[in-house]
Amino acid sequence: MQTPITHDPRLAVEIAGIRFNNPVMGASGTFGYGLEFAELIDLNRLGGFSTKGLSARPLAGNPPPRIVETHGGMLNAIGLQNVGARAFVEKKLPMLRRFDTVVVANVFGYSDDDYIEAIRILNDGEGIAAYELNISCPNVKEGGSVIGNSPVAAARLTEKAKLASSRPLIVKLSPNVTDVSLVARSIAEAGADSLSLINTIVGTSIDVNTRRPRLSYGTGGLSGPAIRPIAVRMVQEVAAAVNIPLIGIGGIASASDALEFIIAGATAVQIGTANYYDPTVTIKVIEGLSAYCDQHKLESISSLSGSLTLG
Amino acid sequence: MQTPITHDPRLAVEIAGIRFNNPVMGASGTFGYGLEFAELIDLNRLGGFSTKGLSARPLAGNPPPRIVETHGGMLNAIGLQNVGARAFVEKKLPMLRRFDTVVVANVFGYSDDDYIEAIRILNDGEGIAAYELNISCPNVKEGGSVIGNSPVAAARLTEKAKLASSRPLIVKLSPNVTDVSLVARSIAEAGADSLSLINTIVGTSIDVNTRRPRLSYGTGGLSGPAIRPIAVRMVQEVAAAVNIPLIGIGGIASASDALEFIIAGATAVQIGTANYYDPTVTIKVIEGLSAYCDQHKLESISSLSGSLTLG
Amino acid sequence: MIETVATVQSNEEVSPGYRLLVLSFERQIEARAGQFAMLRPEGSFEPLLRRALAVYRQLGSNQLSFLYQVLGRGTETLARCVPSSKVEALIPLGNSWPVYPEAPVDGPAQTAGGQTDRAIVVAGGIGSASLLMLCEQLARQGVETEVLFGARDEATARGCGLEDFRALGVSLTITTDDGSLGERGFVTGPLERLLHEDVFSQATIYACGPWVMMSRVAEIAARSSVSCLVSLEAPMGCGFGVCVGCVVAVNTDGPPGYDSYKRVCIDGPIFSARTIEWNVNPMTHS
Amino acid sequence: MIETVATVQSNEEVSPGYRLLVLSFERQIEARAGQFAMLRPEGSFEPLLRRALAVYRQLGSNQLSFLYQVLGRGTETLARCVPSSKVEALIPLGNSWPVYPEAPVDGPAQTAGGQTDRAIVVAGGIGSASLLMLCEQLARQGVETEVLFGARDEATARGCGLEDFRALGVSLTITTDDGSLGERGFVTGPLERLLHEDVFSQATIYACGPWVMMSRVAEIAARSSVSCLVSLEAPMGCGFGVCVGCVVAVNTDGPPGYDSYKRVCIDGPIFSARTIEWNVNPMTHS
Ligand SMILES: Cc1cc2nc3c(=O)[nH]c(=O)nc-3n(C[C@H](O)[C@H](O)[C@H](O)COP(=O)(O)OP(=O)(O)OC[C@H]3O[C@@H](n4cnc5c(N)ncnc54)[C@H](O)[C@@H]3O)c2cc1C
Ligand SMILES: Cc1cc2nc3c(=O)[nH]c(=O)nc-3n(C[C@H](O)[C@H](O)[C@H](O)COP(=O)(O)OP(=O)(O)OC[C@H]3O[C@@H](n4cnc5c(N)ncnc54)[C@H](O)[C@@H]3O)c2cc1C
Ligand SMILES: Cc1cc2nc3c(=O)[nH]c(=O)nc-3n(C[C@H](O)[C@H](O)[C@H](O)COP(=O)(O)O)c2cc1C
Ligand SMILES: Cc1cc2nc3c(=O)[nH]c(=O)nc-3n(C[C@H](O)[C@H](O)[C@H](O)COP(=O)(O)O)c2cc1C
Ligand code: FES
Ligand code: FES
Repeated sequence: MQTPITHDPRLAVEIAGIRFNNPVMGASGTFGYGLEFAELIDLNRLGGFSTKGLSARPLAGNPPPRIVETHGGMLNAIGLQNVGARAFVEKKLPMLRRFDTVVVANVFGYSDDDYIEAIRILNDGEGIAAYELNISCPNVKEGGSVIGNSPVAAARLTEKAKLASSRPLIVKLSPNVTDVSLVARSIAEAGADSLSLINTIVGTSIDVNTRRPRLSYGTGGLSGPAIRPIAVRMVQEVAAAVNIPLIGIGGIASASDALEFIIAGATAVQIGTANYYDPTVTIKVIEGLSAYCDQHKLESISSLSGSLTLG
Repeated sequence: MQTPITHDPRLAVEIAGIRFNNPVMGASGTFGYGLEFAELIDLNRLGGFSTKGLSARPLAGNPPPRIVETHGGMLNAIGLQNVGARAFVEKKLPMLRRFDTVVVANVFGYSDDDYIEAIRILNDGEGIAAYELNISCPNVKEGGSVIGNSPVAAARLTEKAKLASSRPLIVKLSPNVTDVSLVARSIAEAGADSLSLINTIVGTSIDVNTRRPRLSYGTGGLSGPAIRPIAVRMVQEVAAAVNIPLIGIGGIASASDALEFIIAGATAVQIGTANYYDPTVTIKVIEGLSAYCDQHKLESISSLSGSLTLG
Repeated sequence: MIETVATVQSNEEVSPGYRLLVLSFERQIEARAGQFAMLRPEGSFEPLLRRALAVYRQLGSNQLSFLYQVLGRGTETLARCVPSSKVEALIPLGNSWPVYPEAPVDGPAQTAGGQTDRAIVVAGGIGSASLLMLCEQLARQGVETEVLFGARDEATARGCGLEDFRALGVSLTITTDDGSLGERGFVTGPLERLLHEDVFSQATIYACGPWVMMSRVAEIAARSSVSCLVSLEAPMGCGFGVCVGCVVAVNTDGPPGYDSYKRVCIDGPIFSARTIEWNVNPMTHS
Repeated sequence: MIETVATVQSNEEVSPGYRLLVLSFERQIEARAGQFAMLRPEGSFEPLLRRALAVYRQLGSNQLSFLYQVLGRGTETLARCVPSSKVEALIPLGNSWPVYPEAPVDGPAQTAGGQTDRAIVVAGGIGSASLLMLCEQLARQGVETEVLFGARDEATARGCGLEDFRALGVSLTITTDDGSLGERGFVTGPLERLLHEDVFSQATIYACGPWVMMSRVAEIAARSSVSCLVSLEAPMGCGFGVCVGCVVAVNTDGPPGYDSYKRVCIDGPIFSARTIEWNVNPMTHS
């Protein structure tokens, strides 16, 4: 093991009994299986990360083009290409156990049973702290309607997942709804231990010369700093509707951005798209949070959580 | 009158019997009452514009700060400060009549009756081509729920407005809904002549040093290029759900951006935030559309409307 | 007001965090003291909105300079503009400092028949950027002028153009918060001393600086019933009156209505201090 | 792979729309022929994502050059970088051209016992940018090399580094679409002529250029059962394997599964032409 590094005790946070050295995590789909970043940052310094979405069986994902840049963000339609839950447990997890960082397995499926099957496989994996349920997926057994867009479907899946899971359950909210706090409340009542929000916002980009969408799938998920104001507002709304801990996600690229989410009500944050163009951003944000604590004479970052003063 | 300018006939479009010299308009709240731009562009070259939102009585608007910049956009909580329908008809309209551009009066209220009262006042105004109903407003008589977020409330208001109005009625959709095509369909069935979309997306920005929102109102409306991929996707969805003409709005800053909306299904477009930082953008986009017609040997821009090829 | 593209002549650092941007225009720009421009490097994609900078000085007919503090993303991108690069400018904007005996902006509290013959120019930090041309004009019109120049410390004072104000040869009192230059404390100290001297009873105060400083100056002016003009700062979306975002609350006798708020960009930036509703939380970044 | 900040030495236009960026690094960078970097001007807020540029040439241990076409917003911002400004670089990335007798990337179709002793380098437009170091290496290892250099017209050819390829002193055939330089037509013409000569039966083709060109070259190579390597282009979100956006379809025997797609950034950019699924609509901007 490398020489043990010292963590700033003021940054420690806890979610559903899981202790994080700091509130900064890598977001699912932007941190691979963690190992890809080992060359760039000291994974032991990271609060934690959420794996690429894992399904019961490995998936090929969508045909390219899968990504296109927009102003302040990007659209993606990766189609959840992943090694599958089994290969993650057998090939990736052993190497990840060497690091002192919280590993959250992001799980998805195209029907309730898919999710449960994947969770069962992951239950065998040693070193997974929690599951993060990506419910922004279409349910092919119910006409492809997005589970996360309906409070009923989301609550039903949460209940089943909670039963099947041997670990705390984080449910990741879709932002593509009229009232995110409605969906949040029904999921919290169904037994979720924590909520992470937001996932990407559905968008499209058209090549005006070929008159075709730039993504082969047609639409994609919008992410990056462009969506941050929407994500912060949704964290604020959900914080007022539930009292389980929240993980804020959406366009974070600096310590100040992360603090907006914490002040709005989040306990921890996930950084996604910014990892692509600023591969050490997670470490910079951790250092920025320590500097903020110095500047504001703050004993613990969690005292800031939900400290937004209105009016 | 200035020397008559020649319009590119290929750009002429028609909505609800109203003939536009070209599909490029200024969006409500970003073009004032039109006259403010007379020093910067030749208003006769503009397809048209939608006025600042007009209410039955003049309004003070929200206390400052009212705007804050975000990555690729801005948040605003102006609070609809406006001279009121009466003053617009008596003081602004006479001067606007000198220009050969389509004047659309944007109307809003805080209850159905408010809207109707404003429309009645505007009916006296000569030179208004149509009304654009901003239904992204809270209905104070129904607990402040946003009219545009509910298909029922939106349809009810549309019906009353259609009855009260002596002119074609454009209803402007709120993007803050799970399924925008649902609201669109109910409004179209209630008699709207055209739909314009999208209005701003609710967001917030927090000053992490004062732990207060940067806008005095707390949340604001997000606009600018950052939201364009969401707006284009919504135009595409609504185009598939209704067959009344659409006006595409949301982060347009170039001819290519405008073409994305037209290809997705819009007949005309409105440019908003870009007018602030590129005051002659409307004219550049009109010229860009002509260049596109040259490049693609296109007879008329309207043949492009909804020409998106999928798969 | 025109929309044009200017060429960067120079963009030198005056002191750490403060720079002087010199732009040359294709044609003559008639900018009066106190007016401003909305600037944005050509071809810059972000930040999106233009930034408001006062015209600091007219250097020949087609050249103007802008003194600015590098604060956030917009001034950062301006700071990276190199000579011969281009800057988009919407210029000149807003009203200008009314210098007597020309017509007053909305009539200062002049005593009957008394003509203002003295000027007290109060500069707080980078607020100095909109006051240099005023001082030049006051000197040209032979108005007896006292300049009170406040800054955080010596380096900031230099960054805010102290040398240019010194070169005017008018009476200059400097204050710094930490006393590293001139008097320790704020400009309000020397201002109150001046207003005790009768000779200043007809003076006009011209103030530009942080909101808190200007509200204190307005209070002092009202107490001594001396007319006072302020140049306000506000977040600006457009700079030419259409976004309605840059408003400031003004005292209106009637109930709150359309005219309870005035736009700093077109109704200002210069206002008579009496008309401003000062006891609101400061809306600017300072 | 390291994340570092480089300093711009020069950023000259080679011909309209084409520039040569020379960056100096604080320490030695071991970049092999065909590898690339993800670049972004320091402090640039937009566009957000870095841009992939091949290492064109090693100029001394701490200096590398990049030859690029100014196409969209990212290369536009790179084009505006002035000497002494900084550029963030993630470098070196991807695999490199396998040059025999070193180990092959995944084994070209070598005939039994036969060693490839000849190389045909096929450059299409700015694809030349990832082939210069290869030609230098082939020359150093005494491999008999033919360069086929295709471009739209004479000016584009210059912009794509024709002079540097000429300076290598290897056999060079130039084609331009409009015949303004060398042969009129595409590089595939001279390629087919070469492959008729027996001496090239054991050759290896190294191709980089627009997707359509590479797919034609792959077809020709397969017909003549000559081994062929291609360096592919794809929209890149990260450049180091985590966004899973830069994929290309590869031929797998089994049903479509996890490995039907390979990431150009870490599994490539150089692939054996046989493994690529060519009949898909081109996903790159060209
Ligand atoms: C009429 C007028 C004339 C002026 N003249 C001058 C002049 O001559 N010289 C001069 O120096 N200034 C002048 N100003 C002030 C100048 O316009 C502002 O300082 C400038 O607009 C600030 O822009 P910026 O890009 O530097 O900072 P911004 O990026 O706009 O931010 C300003 C401050 O707020 C913070 N901030 C803003 N938005 C956010 C956000 N979303 N998230 C986090 N932090 C944020 C930044 O960190 C920074 O501290 C003038 C203003 C007006 C209205
Ligand atoms: C491994 C590798 C190595 C490479 N090496 C080189 C090299 O050495 N030299 C070189 O010149 N290139 C090289 N390329 C290609 C280079 O990376 C691309 O040309 C570059 O990324 C394009 O970026 P850009 O900012 O110029 O254009 P972008 O802004 O990315 O756009 C590219 C094109 O697509 C259009 N476009 C893209 N997105 C949109 C949108 N949302 N709306 C409208 N239009 C859009 C643009 O108009 C433009 O025509 C390499 C690529 C790879 C993968
Ligand atoms: C390329 C890409 C792939 C993603 N894959 C997943 C995924 O597999 N599961 C998931 O829950 N979220 C996924 N996300 C969403 C991110 O985790 C995050 O919620 C979203 O991008 C917003 O955060 P950001 O703006 O910081 O990126 C993905 C995002 C991107 C850009
Ligand atoms: C400062 C500001 C004020 C606005 N006022 C109104 C309004 O009064 N009525 C309305 O329907 N839309 C209003 N809008 C919304 C715009 O018309 C437009 O729908 C939205 O900004 C998205 O377009 P854009 O990204 O091009 O700005 C306003 C937008 C801004 C930025
Ligand atoms: S800055 Fe837009 S109205 Fe004043
Ligand atoms: S560019 Fe992100 S995985 Fe290849």
